[in-house]
Amino acid sequence: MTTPESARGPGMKFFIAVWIGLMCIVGIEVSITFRHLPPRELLVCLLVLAFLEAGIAVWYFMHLKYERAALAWSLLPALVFVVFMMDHIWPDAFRLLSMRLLSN
Amino acid sequence: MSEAAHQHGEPTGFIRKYIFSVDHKVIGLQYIGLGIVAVVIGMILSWLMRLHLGWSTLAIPGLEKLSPTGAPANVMTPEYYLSLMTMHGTLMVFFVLTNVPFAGFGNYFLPIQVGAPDMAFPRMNMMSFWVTFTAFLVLIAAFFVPGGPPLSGWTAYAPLSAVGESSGPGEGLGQTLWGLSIAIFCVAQLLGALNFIATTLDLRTKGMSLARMPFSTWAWFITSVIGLLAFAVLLPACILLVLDRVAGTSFFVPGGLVINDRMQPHTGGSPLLWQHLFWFFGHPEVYIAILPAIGIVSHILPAFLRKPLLGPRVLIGCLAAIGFLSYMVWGHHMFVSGMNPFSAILFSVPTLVITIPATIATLLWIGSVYGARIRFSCASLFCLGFISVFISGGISGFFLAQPSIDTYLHATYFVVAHFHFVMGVAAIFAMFAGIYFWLPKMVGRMMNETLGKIHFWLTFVGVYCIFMPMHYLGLAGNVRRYAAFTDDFLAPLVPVHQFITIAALITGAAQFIFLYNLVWSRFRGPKATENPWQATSLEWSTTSPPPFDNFGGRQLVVHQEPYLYGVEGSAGDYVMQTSPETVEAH
Amino acid sequence: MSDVDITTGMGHAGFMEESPYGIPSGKLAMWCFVISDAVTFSAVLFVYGYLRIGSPDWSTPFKFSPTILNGIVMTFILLTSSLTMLAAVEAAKAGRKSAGFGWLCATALLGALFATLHLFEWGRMIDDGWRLFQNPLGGSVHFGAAFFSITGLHLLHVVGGVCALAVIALGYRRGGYNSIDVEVTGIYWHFVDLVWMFVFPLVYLMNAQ
Amino acid sequence: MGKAFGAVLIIITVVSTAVFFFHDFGGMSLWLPVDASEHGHGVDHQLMETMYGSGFLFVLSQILLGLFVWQASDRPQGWKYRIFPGGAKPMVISAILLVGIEILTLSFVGSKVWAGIYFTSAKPGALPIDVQAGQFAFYFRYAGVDGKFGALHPDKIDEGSGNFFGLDPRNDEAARDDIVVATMVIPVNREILLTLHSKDVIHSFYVRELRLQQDIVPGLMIPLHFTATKTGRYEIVCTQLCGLGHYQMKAYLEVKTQEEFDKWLKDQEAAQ
Repeated sequence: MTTPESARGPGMKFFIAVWIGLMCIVGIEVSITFRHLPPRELLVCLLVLAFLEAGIAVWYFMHLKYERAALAWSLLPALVFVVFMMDHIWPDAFRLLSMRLLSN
Repeated sequence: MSEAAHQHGEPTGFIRKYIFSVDHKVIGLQYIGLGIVAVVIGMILSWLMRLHLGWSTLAIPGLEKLSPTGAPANVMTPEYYLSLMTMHGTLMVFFVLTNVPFAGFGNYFLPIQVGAPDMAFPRMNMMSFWVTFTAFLVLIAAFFVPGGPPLSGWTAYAPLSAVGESSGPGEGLGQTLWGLSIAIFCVAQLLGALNFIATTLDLRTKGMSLARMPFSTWAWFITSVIGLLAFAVLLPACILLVLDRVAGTSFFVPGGLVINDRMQPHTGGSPLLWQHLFWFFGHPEVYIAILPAIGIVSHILPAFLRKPLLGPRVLIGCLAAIGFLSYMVWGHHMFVSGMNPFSAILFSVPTLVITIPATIATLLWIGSVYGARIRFSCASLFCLGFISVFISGGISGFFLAQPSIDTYLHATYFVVAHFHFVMGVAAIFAMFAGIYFWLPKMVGRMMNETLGKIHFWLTFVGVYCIFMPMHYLGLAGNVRRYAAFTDDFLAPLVPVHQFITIAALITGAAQFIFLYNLVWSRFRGPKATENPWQATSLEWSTTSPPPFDNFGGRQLVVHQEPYLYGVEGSAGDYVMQTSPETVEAH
Repeated sequence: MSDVDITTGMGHAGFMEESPYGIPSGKLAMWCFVISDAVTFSAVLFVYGYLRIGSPDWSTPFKFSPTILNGIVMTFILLTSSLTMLAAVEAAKAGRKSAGFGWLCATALLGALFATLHLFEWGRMIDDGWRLFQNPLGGSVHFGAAFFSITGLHLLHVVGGVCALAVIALGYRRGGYNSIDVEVTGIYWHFVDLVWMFVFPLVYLMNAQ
Repeated sequence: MGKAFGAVLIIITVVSTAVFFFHDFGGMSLWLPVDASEHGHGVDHQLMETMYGSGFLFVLSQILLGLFVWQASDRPQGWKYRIFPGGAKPMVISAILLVGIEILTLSFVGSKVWAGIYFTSAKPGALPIDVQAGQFAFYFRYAGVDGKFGALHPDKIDEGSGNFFGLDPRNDEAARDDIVVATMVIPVNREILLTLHSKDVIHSFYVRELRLQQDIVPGLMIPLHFTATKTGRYEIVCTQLCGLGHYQMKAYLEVKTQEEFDKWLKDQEAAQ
């Protein structure tokens, strides 16, 4: 029993290229870590790279690219939306800094 | 990985057939049965609580046997009151409101309504139930451990729930069991949600396009999507809570706490973090309870109005909108929690916006009742009752959605009235409607209508007597979760509580009429025909009860919209979904 | 009817409505699980972020050698295991059974190697005095809690994945599982890899000295 | 059956609404107590607006439902059903318009009221009072003559010797003259700035007459400011589940005139 639609992958050569690309991103991540940026800038850089990496993994490794577009359009917005809503906890995290009981 | 539905034949042994069954119908009944056990326990707990609230020194015979420490000389202690309250909330929210309308009816009827022989993953389905059952046992075990059940409420706010026994009896092993039970429950719900989604999308029979799915199927589908994302947050939250309790971490516990004159070892955590995680799940959970109820009522109502509902697409859109918005509003539980006050506005606006789809749905129901010739039966009465209590409960949401009013009404009986009406009673009414409507299909016997109508009237008037006065108490500032009302301003309100208690006792007793009716009808009720209500959806195109593979080897083909009532059909004033005849528009 | 695998969404066009995504149910369920699990991991990472923002005395103890270096090796192993998984899926699709089995075993072995290295890492940290509730450097105790719970949750997924891979590999060779099952397992395995792509920068690199 | 349902529903609606109107029953008031704070009228106003708006919707929808069910009960066999005039469209439009306008106004006005209480900070002359909540009592601290609060040391908290806040008067000069009392006494018409903290679990500070509620979260110092406008004695109760004694956890708030307050404060300082 074969699935014709997901059968048309690009072949291993392409995946090896993607794999090399991902390793390069990991290399970049490590190298900027040791350039001792301020934590906030480092976090932004790392997050951008991590999302890039994850995007590549979802798109090619997990074959989302080779499925119908409807699948990606159903799954990814749901995840993005939920993670976006979770961001509403940050204002309270930052308040901790100024409102902590002094004795802690 | 992929499990073939129905490669396996019909099992013959008792255990494979009724206990570890992979048949979605048996599993659905198991969920409903578990829900009935939980609801009976939960209701008895609420009786005990109500008695204590009305007469706080009352001796309740036999209570000492249940808990010698919780009720010495049969008089409930304040801490035991809180324990019962916690267990009442947890049982009702998780094991009744989530289990019955969603997992119970959903399991039984979702595959049938889309014309499938079983769920997409029958073995995983069986696992979901037994994991749920395990969660139930773990929770009930809390009654029998030293210290008794936890007393921190179904919301288990840290640090009360996280620091262990020193903060109160029941906060020992009982609270740990609570955390474990809920974590296990999350796993079961996640598995169940996967199954529902795959079944709805993949196993629809020929002609059952998404647009032709009944409201109930839509509601179960949308609910499973909500559950998939919401329980995924509660699961790690409960695990972290248990870690705080048993492994010494401090996720939710700040430093410098002195409890019972003892310095706590924790440092640096945040109690608000637990509330955020809990309510991130908790608010969608409210819709996990109520959306299937809305779906069930919308499914049953047309069969008794003998006309289709107004704007079916709009109604489904409302369900989806409510599901979507449910993730944007969890902070309205936390207006006065010490959350950043700017966030309050951010959460308040979408909360108020939810009233728009909810109002549209309500108006659609009311508008559908207009101009109908209603067939009054227990099922339709409970549907109409549902609309009424849904309005009553929804209206108070206007108040609680606004932080400026919530600052007065938060944690009062106004809130208790609100969520009991809109989530508890409304969903319970839908369950009753579902049982009166579907029991003929599930067991092949009709229920007794006279007993059912007595049950309806007592329940309908009863819930208003119980919960309407709570609004007034809330406006008077009556604080919830109090074991007794000793404050100067609360003492004069006790007569109202006594009235509520009496109403609760009577209403609760009326439920035994229902249980009797259920058991009696199961064995002695008149035999049900294939389609006793002259309804149109696929579950009425098979025998009552349906055979193992639902349709006896037939592969149904769907030709019609789901609710063709009040038309000229070959069978009468309705056209079945499977009927190939052409129907003229009304 | 009864001998057709109706969950694959194929081979019964005459009986069923087509799935909107045109994929087998198992794959759809796996995708849904992945999304749900991603939310779980996000929640834990958000907890980590929340506590870290709220703790001015956060420790950043990781040196390039050995911890970060070890992390790089682990990342390399996990990424490579994704590649072997892809090879297994390609082989299974082409019907090359023994090759598929071999690649699956390779993936499982790499996963096991990753878990072993990770446990060594844990052992080293525990030797240094790190606990769920204890920070040997005197900074915020949340470091240990966050580190062990996040990596622990991930490790649990890796171990579960290795077990699943082993079961699938054996079943595939015997014929109990088909190429779709291999592909579905692949989605899970790549997801475990994907989570690591966040864990490595956020938990390791952000805590480098 | 339909007539019965309609009638019962309408009776329920009328009775429920009537109780809101006639909320005084022989000394038992089922309504908000007198408002004794500066911001309270905003809250009350908002509540009344909501009461009228949503009360209208409540009565309208319940009575319509009851009416339609009543009508539906004695229709002849073979009745051809009628569709609501206009179908679903008027429903959707009226819901969006009616509810939309209501929630728009409510959230605009309500946000202002909320912002007035919680977005602002206390004016410089406000009287600072420190509140420590614990299982199951509130304690209040005034800065004393020096106008400074002593530092808090949780490890020094000792209920037995009356050190509820964990002060260290031996080493901490600012702590020596701090006044710690179990009843909160404040002057009328002067802004009060509370700093709320808890020594164990979450509690909540709730005074009905002040229209104020704020959780007291352990580990946080939460500011809360208000001005009382009526003298009197009010109850402060805990509204966040805090353990077995939750229902008993309370304190009194005494709002006095400025002169009475000054005298009270002097007496307290002398007793220190």
